[in-house]
Amino acid sequence: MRNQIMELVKITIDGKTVEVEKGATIYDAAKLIGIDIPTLCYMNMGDMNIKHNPGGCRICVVEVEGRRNLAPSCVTPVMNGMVVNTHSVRVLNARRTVLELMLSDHPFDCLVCAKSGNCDLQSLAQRLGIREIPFQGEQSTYRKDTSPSIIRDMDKCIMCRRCETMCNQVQTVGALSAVNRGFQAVVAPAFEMNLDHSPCTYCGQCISVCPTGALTEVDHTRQVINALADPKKTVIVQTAPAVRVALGEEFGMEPGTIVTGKMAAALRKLGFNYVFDTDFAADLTIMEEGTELLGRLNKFLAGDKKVKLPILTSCCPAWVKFFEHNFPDMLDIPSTARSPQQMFGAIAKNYFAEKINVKREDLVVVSIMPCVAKKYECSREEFSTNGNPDVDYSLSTRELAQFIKQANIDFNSLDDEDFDRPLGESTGAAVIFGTTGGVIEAAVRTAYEIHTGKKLDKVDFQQIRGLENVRSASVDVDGFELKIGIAHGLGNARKLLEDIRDGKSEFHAIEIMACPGGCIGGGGQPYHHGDTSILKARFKAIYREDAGKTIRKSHENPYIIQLYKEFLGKPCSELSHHLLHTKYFDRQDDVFVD
Amino acid sequence: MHLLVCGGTGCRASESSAILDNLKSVLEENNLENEVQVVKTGCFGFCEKGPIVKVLPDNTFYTQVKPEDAKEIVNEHIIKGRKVNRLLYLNPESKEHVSDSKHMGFYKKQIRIALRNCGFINPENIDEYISRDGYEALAKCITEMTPAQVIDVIKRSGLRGRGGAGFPTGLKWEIASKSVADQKYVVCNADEGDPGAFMDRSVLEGDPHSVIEAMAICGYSIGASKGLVYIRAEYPLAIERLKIAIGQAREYGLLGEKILGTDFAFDLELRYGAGAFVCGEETALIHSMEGLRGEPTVKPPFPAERGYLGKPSNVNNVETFANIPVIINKGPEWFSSIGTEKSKGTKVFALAGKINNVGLIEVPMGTTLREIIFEIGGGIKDGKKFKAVQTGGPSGGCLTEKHLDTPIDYDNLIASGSMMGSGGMIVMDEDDCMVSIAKYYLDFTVEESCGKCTPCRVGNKRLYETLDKICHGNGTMEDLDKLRNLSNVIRDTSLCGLGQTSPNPVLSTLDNFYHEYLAHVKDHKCPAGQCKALMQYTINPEACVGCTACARVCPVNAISGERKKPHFIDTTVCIKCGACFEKCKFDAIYIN
Amino acid sequence: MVKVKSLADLKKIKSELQSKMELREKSENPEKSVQVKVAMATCGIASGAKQVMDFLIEEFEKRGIEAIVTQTGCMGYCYAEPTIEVTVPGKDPLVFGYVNIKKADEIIEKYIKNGELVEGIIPVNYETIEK
Amino acid sequence: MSHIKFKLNPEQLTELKEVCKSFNNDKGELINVLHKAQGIFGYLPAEVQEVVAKELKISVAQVYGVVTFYSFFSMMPKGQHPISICMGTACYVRGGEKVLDEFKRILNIQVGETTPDGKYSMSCLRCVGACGLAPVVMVGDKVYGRVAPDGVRDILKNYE
Repeated sequence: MRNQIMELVKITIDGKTVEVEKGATIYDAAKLIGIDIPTLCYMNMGDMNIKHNPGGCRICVVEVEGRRNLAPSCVTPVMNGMVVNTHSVRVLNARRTVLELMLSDHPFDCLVCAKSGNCDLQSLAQRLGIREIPFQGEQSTYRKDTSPSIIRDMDKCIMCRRCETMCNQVQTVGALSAVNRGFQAVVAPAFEMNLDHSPCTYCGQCISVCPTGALTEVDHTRQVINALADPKKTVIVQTAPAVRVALGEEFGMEPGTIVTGKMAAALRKLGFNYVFDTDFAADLTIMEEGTELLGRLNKFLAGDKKVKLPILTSCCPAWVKFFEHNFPDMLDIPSTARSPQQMFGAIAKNYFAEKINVKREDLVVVSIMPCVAKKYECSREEFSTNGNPDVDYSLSTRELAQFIKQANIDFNSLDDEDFDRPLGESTGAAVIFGTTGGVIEAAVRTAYEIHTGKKLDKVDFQQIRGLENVRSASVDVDGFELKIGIAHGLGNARKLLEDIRDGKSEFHAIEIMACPGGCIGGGGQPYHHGDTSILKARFKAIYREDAGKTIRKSHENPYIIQLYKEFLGKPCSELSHHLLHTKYFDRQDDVFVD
Repeated sequence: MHLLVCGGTGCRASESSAILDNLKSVLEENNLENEVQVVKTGCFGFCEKGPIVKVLPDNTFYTQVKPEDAKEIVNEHIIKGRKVNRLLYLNPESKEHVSDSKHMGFYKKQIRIALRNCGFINPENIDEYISRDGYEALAKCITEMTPAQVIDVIKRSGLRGRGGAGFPTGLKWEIASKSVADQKYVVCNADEGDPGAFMDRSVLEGDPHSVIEAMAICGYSIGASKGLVYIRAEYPLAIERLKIAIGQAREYGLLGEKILGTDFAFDLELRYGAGAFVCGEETALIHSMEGLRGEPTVKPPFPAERGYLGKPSNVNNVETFANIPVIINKGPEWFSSIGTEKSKGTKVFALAGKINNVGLIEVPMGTTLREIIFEIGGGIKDGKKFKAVQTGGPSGGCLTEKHLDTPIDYDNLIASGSMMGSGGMIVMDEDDCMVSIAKYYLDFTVEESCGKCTPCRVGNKRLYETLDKICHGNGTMEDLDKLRNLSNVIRDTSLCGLGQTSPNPVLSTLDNFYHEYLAHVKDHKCPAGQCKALMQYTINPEACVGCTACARVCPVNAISGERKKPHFIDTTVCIKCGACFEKCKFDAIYIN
Repeated sequence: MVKVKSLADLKKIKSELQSKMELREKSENPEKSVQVKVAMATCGIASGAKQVMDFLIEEFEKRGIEAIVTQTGCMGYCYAEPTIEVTVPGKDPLVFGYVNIKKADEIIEKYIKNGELVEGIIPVNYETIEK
Repeated sequence: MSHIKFKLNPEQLTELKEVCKSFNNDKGELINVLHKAQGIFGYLPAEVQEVVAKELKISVAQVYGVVTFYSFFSMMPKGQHPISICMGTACYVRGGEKVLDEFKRILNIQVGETTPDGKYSMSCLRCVGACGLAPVVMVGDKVYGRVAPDGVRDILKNYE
C-alpha cells in the first residue's frame, strides 16, 4: 500500500453519521460514537501491538445497505457513504442464533465454572437475553488437561482462537494450534497431548484472553486453607510487586489503585503468621544479579573475550522455560540468579525458619503472584530440598481475591497495615520489578553506585521506561556507556535472542519479561478483557509506589544489609550461590510423545 | 450401407431390439443381408425421440421408430432410395423434417471450447497442441498487444469465473494488474472438490497446455512472472500430465526467461492440495499453498491486493483458463456471441447420477436443463421418472420439473435457488428421497467445514442433526421452521463461500419438495423408500413360494420359514439392508 | 530440442507439424494407415483403457496393420469407458464405447480390416469450434 | 493419541531430513514435505511430524494442526489393502452407501479403521472422477466400478 495522507470517509451507523479514517473498521467507527457492538473473538490491544481479528465468531455482524449478507464489523473496512444498522431485526436474529449455536455446544455448568462472573460468553448470553437454547445435538467433549499451572477444559472452547494468537504470534511459544477441522476443530498442543508435554512456558497469556472457562489456572487455594488450619504449621506469605497495583480491581476499585496496605491487612486476617513481601527478595535479586553483571562487565572491560555478554535477567519463570526450550545453546548467557519468589523461599526456609526456630517441614511458604508460571516454578525440582519445596504454594492475584471474598473480608473497608519484618522491608527498586524495564532500572541504580562509588543524583531512568515492545537505552556509568535492551512479550524476546545468536547484539544487559507489559500484565492478574488502559494504569501505579518509597535503591535496604552480614556474607558468595542461584536445562527434546 | 439402431437403455425399453430383429429379417427377405449391415450402437443421447435408427452413409436420422416400421425403412429407403418422411426428425421451430442428423439442433447443442482439445490431441505431446493453434494466443499477446489490451479483450469477451461464483475474469485481472508490488502471482485453482464434478481434471488430463498458455497470458497481463497450480493430490494422472507439459513448454522456451524473444518471463510451480474442500475458496487455497491450514480469511483484502505471501495474486480456475487462448485467437466478439446476455460462452458440466449418458458435456450458456438431461444426457436411467437435478454440488440446490426449461446461466441458477458451482450436475429420479439428499450434502459440509466460524462449524452440524432426526421419523413441524431460520442465518453470517452456500441444498429442497418433508414429519413415511428407519420389509405370503433365497441372503437371520412355505421377516431383528428385497425373484417382498 | 524464439518460429513449427500430421494421416500410406485414439483419462484408465491400448499396439504389429495408436484425454462419454476413436483413411472417425480386449479384437478384425461395423458405436454429439 | 510406537531408524531419519532439505527447509512447503513423508512411511507418525517441525523451524503443534486439517494425511498406518469407497454424489445416488455398509459388515470395521490383522483398512473418498462407473470402490490402486453390495465379497476374494 502506498503511503497516503490520512483520508476521511463518512459513514452512517444506526442513523448517526461519523467521519473516520479510511481503513478503519465498522466496529472502530461505531465505538467512536458510543455504539458497542458485541464480539467474542476480536481483540485489539493496539498499544501492545496485539491484534486478533479472525472474523470467526460472527457475533459482531451488522447489516450494511446494499450488501447481500451480513458484515462482520470487526474486519469490514468502512467505505464512503456506507449505511450500517447494528441492531435491525435481521441482525438481532442472526446474532442471537449464532450465540445460541455456540451455547448449544457449550456445557451448562456456569454455577461451578471458574470463569463465572468474568466470562464473556456468559455476559453476552445475559446481554442478548438468551433464556433457552433451541438447538440440541452433539456436544464436543475432550479430555481435561491439567498441568502444573494451567487447566484446559476444551469442552468450553468457542474457537475464538485468541489463545492461539497469544501463544504463536505474540509469544511465539508454539504450544497451541488449531487442530482438526469442522465441528471437531479445537485448539490443542501437538498430538492433543497435555500441556506438560509441550513447549508451553505457562506464561498464562492464553488464560488472560480466553473469553470462557476453557483456560484457567490451577487453583491452590484449598491447599493454602488447609495449611493455615494446620496448628503444626507456620504459614508465611510473600506478595509480588505487581499484585498490589491490580488486586483492587477485583474489589471494584479503579485500575491503578494501590492497595499494598489493605492487602497486608487482608492477608493477616486470612491467618498468615507472617506477611512478607517478595519485594524484599527483589532487592536481594538486585544484589546478586547486579554483582554478577558487574563481574562480567569488569572482565569484559579487562579484555576478556570469552565473557558472556549481554547478561539476561532471569526473574521470569516463563521466560526461563522459553529459553530452555528454544535457545538451549545459550544457557550460559542468562544470569544464574534465581527469581525473587525462589530467593524468598530459600531465605525463608534456610534463614528465617532457623531464626524463628521452626523446622523447615513445618514452615509453609505461600506466594501471591500476578503469574501462573510461578506455580510451575515452585514445582521445579532444583527448588526443593529433600522433596520439600522452597515455596510451597503460589496463588495468583485472582485466587487471592477469591480467597479474601470467601473469608468474608470486606476488603474496601480495611485499614492499611504494614508488612512484617525482616522479610517485608523493601525499596522502590524492588517495586518496579512489577513492570517491564523495572528490573533493569533497579539493577542500574545499584550497579552504578557500586561500580562508580558515586551517589546517583537522579534515580529515575526515564529512558528505560515505557511500553514499547522492544526498547533500548544507554546509561552513562562514569564514562562507560552501558547499553541496555528491554523486551516484554516472548516474541519480542525471541528477536533479541536471535540477534545475540547471530552475533548482532550490542547490548551489555537485557531485561526480559514474558508477559506483555511485564508482571502488571501477568497471566494471573485480574482479567483486563483486552482493555490496555487497565495495563497503563497499573504501569503508572508501579512508578507512583516507587516514587513514594523513602529508600529507592536495593543495596540501601537495611534488612538486606543485615542479611548479608548475618548470613550470606557477600553477594555471589558460596552460600549465595548455593541458595540464590540456579542452573538451566536443555528442554528442546523434553516434550511430546514419550 | 449401414443401419445403426440405438441400443441405449431408453431405446431398448421402447423395443429397439425388436426393431433390430425386424430390420434384419426384412433385409434377409430381400436378400440384402450382405449389402446392408445392421448394427446396434450406444445411446445417441436423443432418448426423447427414441428409438433411433440412423442410415449411413447419408446420415438419415429416423426418430420414434416402431418395430413395424422396419419394413417401410427397408422397402422405401434401402430399396427405392426414398426417405421415410414421417419418421424424420421434425424441427420444432421450422416445422420441417430434417433428414441429415448434422443439421439437427440436438447435435449442435454441445460446443466445445474449454474441451476443444480433450479427446482430440495427445496431451503428452506439445506438438499436437501447437498444431491446433497452441501458444499462438500467447505469442500474439506478448508480441502484438499491451497488457491493458489483453485485459480489455478478456473484459469484452464477457468471460466469468467458471469456478462457481461467476466473477468477471477481465475485471479480476484488471484489479490485479493495478496492484503495485515487486512480485505478483498467477494461481490456478485445480482443487476440484465438488463430489461429482470432474471437468477440471479432464481438462488437465486432456489438454494441459491450454492452462499453461492461459496462465502465461494472465501473467503477462497482470505483471506476474510466477504461476502456481494448486492441484488435488487425488489427481495423480493430471499431475503427471501437467508436469510433462510444463517440461515440454520449458524445453520449447514457452516458459522461462525471454519467452518468444521478448522480455517476458514466466514460469510455473505445482502445489498439492491434501483433501480439503474448503481450499477451493481462494483465500483458503492461498493459505494452503503457504503451508498452513486451509482456512479462509475475510475479504477484503482480496487476493488481487494481498494474496500468496502477501503479494497480489490472481486466482482463476482451470476451466476459466482453458477458455482464454481461444478468446484471444478468435476474438471477444466471437466468444460473446455464444451464450446469454450476462453469461457468455459455454460451460462444461459433469453429468452424473440416474442418467443414461453419464459424462462430460460442454454447452453454450442458456441451454436448458431439459436439453441437457433428455437430449444430451439421454434421459433417465431405466426409464424412471425425473425428479430433480442437483447443480452446484454442496453449494447448490435441487432443481425440479418446473425449472427444466429455464436457460442455464449464472443468474438464472441463483434465482432458482441453486448455483452454477463448478458444474457438477447430478440427476435424481423417483427413488431418491430429497430429505436424504439434503442430509447427504450437509454431511459433506459438516465434514469439510474448516471450523473457523461459528455458523458453519456448529450451524451446519445442527442442520445435519435435524435432517437426520427427520429421516428417522422423529422430526416435528417446529423442526421444519428451525431448519429454515437456521439455514438463513448460516447463509447470512458465514465467513466464506462454503458456509454461505451450505444451506442451499436444505433451502431448495424445502422450497421444492416440502411435501416430502411433511411426509417424513407427519406421516412418518419416506415416499421414495430411502429412509431406512421409516421402512419395513414385509413378505407377501400370497406371492412367497418359500424358495428360501431371502433367508439365505439375510445377514442377520431375520427371516424364518419352512421350505416351500411362506416366509416371515422379524422386523425387530431386520436391519433393513434390502438384500432380501433384491434377491427375491417373485416380487414377494415389499416395502411399506 | 527446438526453442521457439518468435511468433514466426511458432507459426513455422505449426505449419510443419500440420503438414507432418496430415502426411501421417493421409498421404503416406493412404490405404493402410489407421489412426486410433484411446481416451486415457482417469475414468478411462480405471475401466481398462491402458490394457486396451497395449493390446491394440501389440496386435496391429502382429497382424501387420499399419496404424498409429495415440492416447488422448476424456472424450466425455464416461458412461461408456473405455472409449476409442478409430479413423480409417477416407472415412469419418468412429467412436466405440465399452471397448475391452474382445471388443478391440472385433474392431480390428471386422471394422478396420473389412469395413464392417460392429456394435458399440457411440454417436459423437458435439461440435468443435473449428467448424 | 496414537498408541502405535514408531521409531525412525537412522537411515529413515536421514531420508526425512533430505526431503525437508530438498524443499529448502522452507516452512511454506510444509504440505509438499508431508506428502513426500507420507509417501515414504505410508502415514505420518508423531515422530515424523516432530522431525519435520524441527527441520522447517515451526512448532510441532502447527505441523499437527496441518496434518489434522487435511483428510489426505493420516496418522494411522494403512492396511495391506487399503479400501476406499467413493462417496461422491454420483456414487451416493447409485448406491455407494449400501456398498459401504456391506464392507463395514463383512470386515467388521468402521471407516478410518484397520482390521485387527492389518490386512484391510477402510476409508471414504469424494469422487475419483469415474462417475460413469458409479458406484466405485478402490482397493489399493485398482478401481472397481459398478459395485453392487453382493459383489463386495467377490472383490475381497481377490485378496484372500
